[in-house]
Amino acid sequence: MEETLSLNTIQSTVTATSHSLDVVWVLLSAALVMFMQPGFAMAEAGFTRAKNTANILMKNMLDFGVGSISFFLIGYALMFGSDIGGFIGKLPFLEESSPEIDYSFLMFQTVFAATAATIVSGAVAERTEFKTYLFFSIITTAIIYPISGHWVWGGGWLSNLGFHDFAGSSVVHSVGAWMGLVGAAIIGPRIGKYNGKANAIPGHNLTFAALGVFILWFGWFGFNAGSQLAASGSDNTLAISHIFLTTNLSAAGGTLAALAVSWMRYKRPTLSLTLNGALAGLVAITAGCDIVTPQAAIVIGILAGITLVFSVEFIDKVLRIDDPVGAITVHGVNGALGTLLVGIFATDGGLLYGGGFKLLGIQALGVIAIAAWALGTAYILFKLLDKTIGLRVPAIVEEEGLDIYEHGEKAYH
Amino acid sequence: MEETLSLNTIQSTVTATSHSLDVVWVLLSAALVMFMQPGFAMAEAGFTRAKNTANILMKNMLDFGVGSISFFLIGYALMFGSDIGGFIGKLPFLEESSPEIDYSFLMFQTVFAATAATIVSGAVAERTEFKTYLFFSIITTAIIYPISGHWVWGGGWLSNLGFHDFAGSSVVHSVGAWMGLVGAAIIGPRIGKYNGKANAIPGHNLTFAALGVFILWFGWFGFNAGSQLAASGSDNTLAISHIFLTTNLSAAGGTLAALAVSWMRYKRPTLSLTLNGALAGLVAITAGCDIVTPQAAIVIGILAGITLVFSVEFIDKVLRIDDPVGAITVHGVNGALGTLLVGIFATDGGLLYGGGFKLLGIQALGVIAIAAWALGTAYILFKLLDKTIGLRVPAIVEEEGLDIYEHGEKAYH
Amino acid sequence: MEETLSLNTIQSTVTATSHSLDVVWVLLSAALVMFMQPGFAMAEAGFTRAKNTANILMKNMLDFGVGSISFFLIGYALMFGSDIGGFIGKLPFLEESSPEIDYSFLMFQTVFAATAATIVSGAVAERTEFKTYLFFSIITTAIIYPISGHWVWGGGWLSNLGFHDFAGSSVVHSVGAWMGLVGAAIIGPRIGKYNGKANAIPGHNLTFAALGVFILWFGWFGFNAGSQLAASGSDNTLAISHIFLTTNLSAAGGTLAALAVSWMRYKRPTLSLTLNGALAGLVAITAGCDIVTPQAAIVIGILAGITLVFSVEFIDKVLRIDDPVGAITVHGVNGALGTLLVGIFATDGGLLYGGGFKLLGIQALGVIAIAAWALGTAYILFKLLDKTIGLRVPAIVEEEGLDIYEHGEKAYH
Amino acid sequence: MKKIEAIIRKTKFEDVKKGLHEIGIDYLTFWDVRGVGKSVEKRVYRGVKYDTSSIERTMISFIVRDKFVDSCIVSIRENAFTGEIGDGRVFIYEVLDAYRIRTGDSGDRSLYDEE
Amino acid sequence: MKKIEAIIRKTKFEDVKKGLHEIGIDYLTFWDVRGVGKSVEKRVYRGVKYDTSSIERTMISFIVRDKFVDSCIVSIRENAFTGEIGDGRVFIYEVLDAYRIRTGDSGDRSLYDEE
Amino acid sequence: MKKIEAIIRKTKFEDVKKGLHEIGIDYLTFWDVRGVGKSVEKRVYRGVKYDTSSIERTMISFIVRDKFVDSCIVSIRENAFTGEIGDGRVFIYEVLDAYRIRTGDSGDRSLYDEE
Ligand SMILES: Nc1ncnc2c1ncn2[C@@H]1O[C@H](COP(=O)(O)OP(=O)(O)O)[C@@H](O)[C@H]1O
Ligand SMILES: Nc1ncnc2c1ncn2[C@@H]1O[C@H](COP(=O)(O)OP(=O)(O)O)[C@@H](O)[C@H]1O
Ligand SMILES: Nc1ncnc2c1ncn2[C@@H]1O[C@H](COP(=O)(O)OP(=O)(O)O)[C@@H](O)[C@H]1O
Repeated sequence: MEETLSLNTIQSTVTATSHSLDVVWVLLSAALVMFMQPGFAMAEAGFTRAKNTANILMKNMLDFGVGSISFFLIGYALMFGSDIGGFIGKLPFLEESSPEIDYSFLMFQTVFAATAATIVSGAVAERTEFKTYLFFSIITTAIIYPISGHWVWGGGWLSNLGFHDFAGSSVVHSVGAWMGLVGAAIIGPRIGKYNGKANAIPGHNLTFAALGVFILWFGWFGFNAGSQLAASGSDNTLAISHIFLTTNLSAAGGTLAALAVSWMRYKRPTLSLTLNGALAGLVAITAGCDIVTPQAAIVIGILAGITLVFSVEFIDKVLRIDDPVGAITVHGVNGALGTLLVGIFATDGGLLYGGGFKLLGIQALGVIAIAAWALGTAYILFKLLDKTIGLRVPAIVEEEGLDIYEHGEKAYH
Repeated sequence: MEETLSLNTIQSTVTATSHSLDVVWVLLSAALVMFMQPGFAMAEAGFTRAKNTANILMKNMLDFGVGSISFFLIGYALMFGSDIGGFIGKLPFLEESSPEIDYSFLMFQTVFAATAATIVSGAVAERTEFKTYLFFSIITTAIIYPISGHWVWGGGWLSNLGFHDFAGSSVVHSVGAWMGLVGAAIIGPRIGKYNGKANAIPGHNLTFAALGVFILWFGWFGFNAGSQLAASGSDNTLAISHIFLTTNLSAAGGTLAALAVSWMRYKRPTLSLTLNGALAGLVAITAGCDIVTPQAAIVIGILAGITLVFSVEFIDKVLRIDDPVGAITVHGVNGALGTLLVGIFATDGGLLYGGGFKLLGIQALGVIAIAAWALGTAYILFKLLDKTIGLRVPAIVEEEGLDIYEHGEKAYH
Repeated sequence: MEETLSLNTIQSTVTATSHSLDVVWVLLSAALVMFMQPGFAMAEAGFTRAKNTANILMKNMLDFGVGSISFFLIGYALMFGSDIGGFIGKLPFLEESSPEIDYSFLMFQTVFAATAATIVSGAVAERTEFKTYLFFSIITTAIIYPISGHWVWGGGWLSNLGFHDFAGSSVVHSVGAWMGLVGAAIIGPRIGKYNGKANAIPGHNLTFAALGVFILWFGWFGFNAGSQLAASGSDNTLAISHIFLTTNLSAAGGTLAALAVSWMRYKRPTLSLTLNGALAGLVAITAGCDIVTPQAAIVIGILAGITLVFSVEFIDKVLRIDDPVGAITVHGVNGALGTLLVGIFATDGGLLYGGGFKLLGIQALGVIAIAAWALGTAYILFKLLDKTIGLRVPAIVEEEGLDIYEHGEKAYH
Repeated sequence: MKKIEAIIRKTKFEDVKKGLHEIGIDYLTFWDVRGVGKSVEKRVYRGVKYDTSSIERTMISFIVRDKFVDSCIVSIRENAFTGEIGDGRVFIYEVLDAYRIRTGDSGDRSLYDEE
Repeated sequence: MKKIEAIIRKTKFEDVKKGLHEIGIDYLTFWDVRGVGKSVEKRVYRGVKYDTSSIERTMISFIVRDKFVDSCIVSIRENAFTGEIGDGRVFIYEVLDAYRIRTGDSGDRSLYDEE
Repeated sequence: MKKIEAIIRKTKFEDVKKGLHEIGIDYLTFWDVRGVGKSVEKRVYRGVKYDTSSIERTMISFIVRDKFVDSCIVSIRENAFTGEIGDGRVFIYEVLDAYRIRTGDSGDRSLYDEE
């Protein structure tokens, strides 16, 4: 009798402990992903001009502040509430019984939502009206991001098809980047960026930019490995170790490839593109970090690094869309690339592993669907904001700096 | 027989593992809190002038260096040694048998002590004699902080009354800030701060300041959730998840409130106050992060953010105490506010939850007792230092910069 | 029957959970150590001149990018493959059966290898050809570091003797520093460093330098405590708590000692040496952090801090080797010192604990063997690179800045 | 030889440089300055209002042969002009002598390159 | 028209500006410079002593009508004075001509606003 | 009294300073400027080529008694010389008057110390 009892007790302690370990893992990962915010802030501040530094810092700060609250109040339910037609989650007051929420999961998802929003701030930097941006940030974290997120992670239609985007190459990064693309296109280039030819507008502090990229690399371990959402038990343990390794190798591959390509193409090894190369590798591996081999991770990173250099040039010189920090390429193009490459390199279902074209097709469908959603909603939203509160600061403000005119405060004295 | 044996083995393994998880949690939290030191360093350096940067970095470095050793040698025992009359802990050589010390707990408490000391450096920045500050820092971490800490966390009189300050809104933050208040008042304002009216002396690098605030926000997850001191078992797991969420929501609330109020009041959204707003929310939630709902956390953050703006103005323009980084408001006023709000929002015993005024009264008593202790001891200490080694640098040193005269080294070349 | 079954299940769950905790510990530690990369990058950038900032950031970025891949492909096997004659590990294609690799361990070791390489970049900063440095970095992480690493951690001859270098004072830090010593000596001093007397060439941004040191201190908790490679079970739990404490106390001791000595010697408390003092304490405790008492850790830190000041002067003024960031002293001299002090302070086998001179002798042997290996291979490698692609940039490049000429990009605008 | 000193908006620098280049001025030196004038910025730092009556400007300084002076002034005035307060000033000074360090040329000869 | 150039302590700038404002000088341009002079700083960087014989100063430069020159010199000397080594200098130069970019005014007329 | 203004390579500053010191020039003021000239840097930023025809230079400015002018020019030309494009220029101007703020000395007297 006593023995059985204690067996039950032990059993439940064991289960509790292993659950606790999972939660600890998710929470610490959430903290790491939260720390990506200063990573973005430093990278974006470093890649833009000193006269707009307070503005870009402010946007990054507010993305997280606003996102934390709006995702808590609305976004989370839209993303993870009980599924309505594969398209959207139910808001709590529509649910029959108020659902139990796992706060650690909520925290983890909150920092993801903020990441998606933050990506946009880079693409539209140095010319966007601050209060307009605030509205934009609220809508993104409360509605746009959660809905496409629901499709993949909330039990929506894409997940049912078998679409694989483990930690969000598309769900998080591409969504942010495609919105940034629309934003940058509608707002137009910075004054002086294109007069006849494309001009370089160098960032003001590459030390901050490099710090930002290193911080992002660090935080990405939480982003990807945290997405396993568990750590206890040998399956999970193997998975998170695997993810750490693939994440790191792809980032390294992206770094080296961007270095090499930019070196050959522009005669000199440039820091700014090498930094972006690391991020390209990280974004690209995010979708398949759990399901590709370490060797494949290196290849994915290299492909991302190569793509990066050409995509940055293409968007700048051919499309003439002014993206001061390269966000569209890094998060959008490389996010899509990484999502597609899952269809090729996935050890389970990938083209190279005899899975045929099925997974690849589904991945392509997902990439397109998510892009269409992000581009479409962002187009409506930005056009609306343009007609109402206005998107762009006056020329004089842009020329003399957003910091002084919009915020009445300079970053440097 | 064999079975029972193995049952015992399993039992003890289980217990050991779950204890290990607790220790891992405490240690990683300690590392996060330690990382708040560069957060403070960057924030304080960014909010002050370039000519005093080496000095403020030095102080932050030394706070941690000095604090680690003096808290290890003396402070820890005064805080957690066996209780003497509810007022103070016993030093080891007074104990009958030398006590077993849990090093992970000691580490965690060490970084807390250093935090308290560091807060002061911001309030007295840009004019204080370096060697005097060193003495001050030793006394604080060895004696002043541990004693009031004993009252609440070491089994002293306040804890016996039921005073609730979970992670130290008052025990850590207010103590530091009230000492800073006394210091700033006794040392007097920086040259040029008040001539007829209050003048603005803008910080030299808001990118560093923003980085600092982001780092603090990140570290705060360790500060608050680590204070649970355990992670295994479903109670602890729920608690730490809950704390992550309330901590984050309050910070977000503080950010938005400070933004909104400063925007309305000064016509423009200012970065410096928004940054402080995030910290205000974090400080305020620290006392009750375990015991208030997420919704209440947002409210607490908002109240803290609103208070912040007015308190900064009040201290600057009415009291005319020159606090270069806003430490007194952020840590002192908001720490007290947060401690009091526990009496209102605590789901267990709070006014709004039918607990009546009892808890609120105890919280108020605690706030007052701790403030009295910090103000009193700091007054004696600063006056003493003033009469002996001297508190303030000569005018020429202050004007040309503490870096060159006190340290013979400039931060920027 | 059923009971026994469930007992087995429980048993295996328990084992799995405690193993999972170990892996979580190793992975999070690996992330912390990875985060030391920006620590090095910021410290090195801050201690050098603005015109070479992009170059030094690039090197730090590439050290990690290159190191991650070359250690994965070659280095890891040389270090941890089955032992050949106590000297080197077997490459995978030589092994009979392809070995199972624990990815978490591989990740942890990867970030260690990158650390060793990064140390060199500081010593040869501001004058080294970038592409040469890349070659160097590959060879270091693929071959040089893994071989001596094998001797101590891979089951090689030094480990068989009982040489104790817990987390790599010698294996990681000294190896990097001795290679840096050879590099700095062969490449020669920066233009203007020695003309008759030794001249000071102050770093351009001590805020970045201080941030870097704080980050390193933070990451070091992962470096040292992660080297336990396990966290579950009371032995491991005690060990990692112990390591946290000794690591922190030694860093604090180093900080204070460097402050005190530099204050007395140069009349003013200098930030740059105090920052180095913290690192000195950290490097020195790395070898013995698991096996010395907290009190001894303070002493080790103090000895390291004192040594630091004199060693920096000696290398600069007597040896006239130009080491812009003090890497040779911090990592080399203090690494050796820390390794030796294990022979004195180790509670198990140390001179002070009645262990006699045996351990001390073995430690000395290890220090010498590793130094000889690093100095020798680095000499050959640098000489070879010198004769082939060339080590040093032309004078005009050095004078006007490596950023513009080598990378075509400035860090600041 | 005359020295022409122009204090202009930072944002107008590229235009002014290009304008001068078109009329044959290939050499000039410039740096950041701060100007006190009528163009005033109101700011708030941590709740304290302060007007920085000083704003960022670029100082351009170059020495030209006498015959170029008038066209330079016209060119600068055209290219630095916005019509808003704060456009800046141009000042002209006498130069006694000039030397080119690399070639050793002096006087007017030091101001232009061999054709 | 004369150009007045003053090299002063950074910390005295606000006083000097205010002083000049009181006697009617509303426009001036200034920037950070470094001065080599008798005031010398001894410093130690990583164990190496070095004296930077150069210290930070502010350069003020402005052009005034001739009748203001004397009062300006007096005002600057009063407000920049500490009596310690390193107070700095004031230099006066001739100005040939001046133009106001926004209005097109030239000569003395460019130096003051309509009353 | 003459004003000597030299625009030189940043890396040559210490040599020039030492050279001037040897011939008795103890006071000078200098600051960072950017030069537009023939020495051009080609750079690529994120795939976009751009030539910054502007490079960093140091501006040295000091006032000396007439008798020193020639030796100063010689000294600067020797010490700032590399022979590569971009060595810079020296310009000479008239100075009407000079004042030493600390002592109240004026004219030539303000330029040297009591022996
Ligand atoms: N007399 C002067 N001496 C020196 N600098 C001047 C003088 N007048 C104007 N400036 C410079 O020109 C800048 C622009 O002048 P401002 O009065 O603001 O505009 P505007 O010339 O359009 O009236 C000032 O900020 C100042 O730097
Ligand atoms: N002849 C000069 N030419 C240019 N600048 C000078 C000259 N004399 C002094 N200065 C500047 O004035 C500053 C103050 O001079 P200094 O000799 O230190 O003090 P004081 O004028 O009180 O003797 C110097 O640092 C230098 O910048
Ligand atoms: N006429 C001028 N007016 C003002 N600055 C000049 C003038 N000519 C040259 N400079 C400055 O001198 C620097 C060096 O001149 P540059 O033509 O590059 O080399 P060099 O004098 O060897 O031909 C230029 O970058 C510019 O700052």
